[in-house]
Amino acid sequence: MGYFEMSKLALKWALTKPPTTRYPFEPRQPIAGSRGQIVFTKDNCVYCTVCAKKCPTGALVVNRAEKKWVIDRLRCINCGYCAEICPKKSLTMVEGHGSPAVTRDREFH
Amino acid sequence: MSPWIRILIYLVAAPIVGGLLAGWDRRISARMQSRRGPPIRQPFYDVMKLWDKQSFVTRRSQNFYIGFFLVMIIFTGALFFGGSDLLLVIFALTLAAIFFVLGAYKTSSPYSFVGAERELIQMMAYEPMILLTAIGMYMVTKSFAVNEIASHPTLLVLMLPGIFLGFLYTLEIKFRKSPFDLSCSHHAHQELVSGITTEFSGRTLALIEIAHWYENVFLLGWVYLFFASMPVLGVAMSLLVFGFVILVDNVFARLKWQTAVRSAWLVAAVLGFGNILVLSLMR
Amino acid sequence: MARTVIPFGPQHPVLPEPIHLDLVVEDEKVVQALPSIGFIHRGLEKLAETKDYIDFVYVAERICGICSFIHGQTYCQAIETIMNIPVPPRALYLRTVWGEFSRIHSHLLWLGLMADGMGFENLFMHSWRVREKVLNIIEATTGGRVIFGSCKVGGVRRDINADTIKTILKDLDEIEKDLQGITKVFLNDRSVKARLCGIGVLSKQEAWDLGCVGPTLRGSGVAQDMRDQGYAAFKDIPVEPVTRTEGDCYARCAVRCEELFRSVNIIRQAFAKIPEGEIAVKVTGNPTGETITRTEQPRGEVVYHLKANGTKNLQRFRVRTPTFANLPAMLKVLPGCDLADVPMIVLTIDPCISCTER
Amino acid sequence: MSQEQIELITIDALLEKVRAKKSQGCRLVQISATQLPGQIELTYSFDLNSQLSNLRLSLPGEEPHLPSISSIYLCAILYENEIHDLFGVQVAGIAIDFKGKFYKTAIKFPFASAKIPCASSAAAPAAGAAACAINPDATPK
Repeated sequence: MGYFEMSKLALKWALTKPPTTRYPFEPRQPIAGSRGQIVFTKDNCVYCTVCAKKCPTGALVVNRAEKKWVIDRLRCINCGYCAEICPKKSLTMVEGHGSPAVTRDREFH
Repeated sequence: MSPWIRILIYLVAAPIVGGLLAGWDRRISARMQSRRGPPIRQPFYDVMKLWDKQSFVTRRSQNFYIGFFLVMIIFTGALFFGGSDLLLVIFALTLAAIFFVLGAYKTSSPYSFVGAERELIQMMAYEPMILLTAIGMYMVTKSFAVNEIASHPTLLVLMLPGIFLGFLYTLEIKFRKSPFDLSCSHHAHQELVSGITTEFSGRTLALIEIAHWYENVFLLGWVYLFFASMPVLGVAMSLLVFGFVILVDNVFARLKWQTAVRSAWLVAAVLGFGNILVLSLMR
Repeated sequence: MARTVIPFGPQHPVLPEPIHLDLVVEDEKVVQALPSIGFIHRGLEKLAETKDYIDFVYVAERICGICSFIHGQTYCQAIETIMNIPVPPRALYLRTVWGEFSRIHSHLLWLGLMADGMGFENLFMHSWRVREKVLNIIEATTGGRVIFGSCKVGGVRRDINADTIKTILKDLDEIEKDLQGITKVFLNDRSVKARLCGIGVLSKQEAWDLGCVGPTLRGSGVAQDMRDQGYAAFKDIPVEPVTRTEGDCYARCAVRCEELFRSVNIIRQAFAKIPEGEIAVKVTGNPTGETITRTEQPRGEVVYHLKANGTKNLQRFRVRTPTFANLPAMLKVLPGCDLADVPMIVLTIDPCISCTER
Repeated sequence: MSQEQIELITIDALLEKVRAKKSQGCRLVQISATQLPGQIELTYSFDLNSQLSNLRLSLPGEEPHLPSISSIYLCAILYENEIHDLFGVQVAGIAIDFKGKFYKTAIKFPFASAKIPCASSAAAPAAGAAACAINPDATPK
């Protein structure tokens, strides 16, 4: 009978611990290998502007004269393309994600 | 206990019990769906939140009908728990449903409109079985009065097994649970958005929720009537029936109105009529 | 009975897609369905004329949020065809694996929406619970959950090492078991069958003439699957198209259910045969020429028409997505159905309006 | 591998050629338009046994006109409405004509290059050179 397949599934799960996490109370465990978010290390940056040129969305702006590296997090798609091509390795992708933004603020470094 | 005290208890306790049952429903459904679900108190939070919300109406009179719907539902329950005539209870219940439908018609939204039509069709589907239930109870206890049925010494369900099953079927329709959430789905996830309640918001929607709590408690009270000679068993069975309704809600897709009417009438004809036929042949 | 016009979409709980249908209803029977789309035309095709062709793969991936990987893959294939780039075989295998993973997750998403459309909330949640496992694998291997960003012109950006392959294969067994649990319900449950069987019937000839693609076409009995053209690793891994002959909503649902298991098998075969080696080649120069590339997405055949003229921008980037081809069939079967069947019919073509309009 | 081919045709022969395709049992895969300097190039793609065949014709850039093939292939309605809305090609006799309301675009005929000047259209080569350059291999080696 076709009626009992779902009953089996429903009753089985009613007695099993749900696989969900209580998100805001329990933080989500980042999955190894996730691209995460971009982090800028100021020390070895030479402001070559390669990352800004290659950024697919134009989220990065680099000013060589003023030594400014700017990121618009709302535009960033976390593709990791800039981290791949950075000649000085001053851009890296780290695990996890930033906090949600309410306003479009740009980060100045 | 005097009927007035029973009515007073009903008026005060029904929304609390109904709300807790609704919270329990959501919790159990969530577990069946491999989720955790909200706290048991969530339905009360929802109603409080709805109470604070701005009410948008297409026509002012639509809220008026919902007010009547709530009053009539409370009246139905009061008649029932006051021990009045079962037939009167059924007519009051129908009248309440009619007010709900009129309110939906009044909103002039195509979704509510089709929802209201489907609700009328559903009423047509469950009314015969509800009447047969009253008739069956009369045939066993020789009375339509709820207090006399309740104090009858036999366990009614033993004499009326078919009617009990048929009544369970109509309960599915009355609770507006899948597979019979045609006219108004609580999750607002169907082709009619939320059917009858699409155009109600704010306090009116909160009133509808409260009316459903009263209605659910009254319906479970009717389930209790089948086991009235053994009160503990009665309460346990009412809760079990509610749990069963939740399970059925979770293992069925929504049916179409044609199937709903056909199956409900089939159930009424076979289980309800058959049971009554056997009863009348037995004596 | 008076006629009522029931608006369906562009914002509708059952159909989270920006398509609008004016359903002319006579006593809950749909007599006419007037569609209008175009609410979210983004002009991505025009964007190709101003973006570098190598960076454009990111845009191509964002044509659709569900079949995004295969969009990126098709774009890369098209460019590689024009420029005659020899893609390393390991990259082709990885693309195949990710493509099939995205097919599984897309089909599971669809199964969930379908269940939700027919008021089967429980089944919806279970479909998406399984989908979450697939998404976790995808995130672990590519770094993204739905937009993978792992395909690039000339190869792929990430490798999957042998240990990860082992754990993925183990997870796949578990996923397959879960899939069996839910597809059994979709295929056997009486109430599901009552909602799907005999609804929205499309004959073989009609489906072909209306230009249907993918599961819609295969559900009507035409064995056409672009994967048998042998792109990526499909020249080593044969794909037998899944077909059903009924042509109704149930058939289309059954085709997708069966494809889930086929995809799991393809991934297993790909991991068994995957060669060692490089995962990308360096791409230099600009493309000149034209190509029409077709691949099989979860929703059906997607057609990329690329025209390049030796600059770093493409001259024409044209995408014909599967939903675009399936819309006429949907409009064809809508009149005459019940109002309650409308979500079923609309959902069985697996509409993805945002990629339709690009 | 499929041998993709493009048949260059004139606008007068379009309906006849499409009818021939239909009688062969082809499926209409797509119609795509490309804005080239001074002309619009249309490609009609058909599929038979997973083999692609194409018809190509050029329309003048000024007030382009096109007969509809929707009487032969009903599904062409979407493509033809799209070509009208994006490129401004007047298609005569579409079975369901949305009359410019198929796509709700901010700019009328956004893909007709005169409206939005872009870098690449100026650099486009002569139209003749672009013809028939489709690579025979559908998949990369």
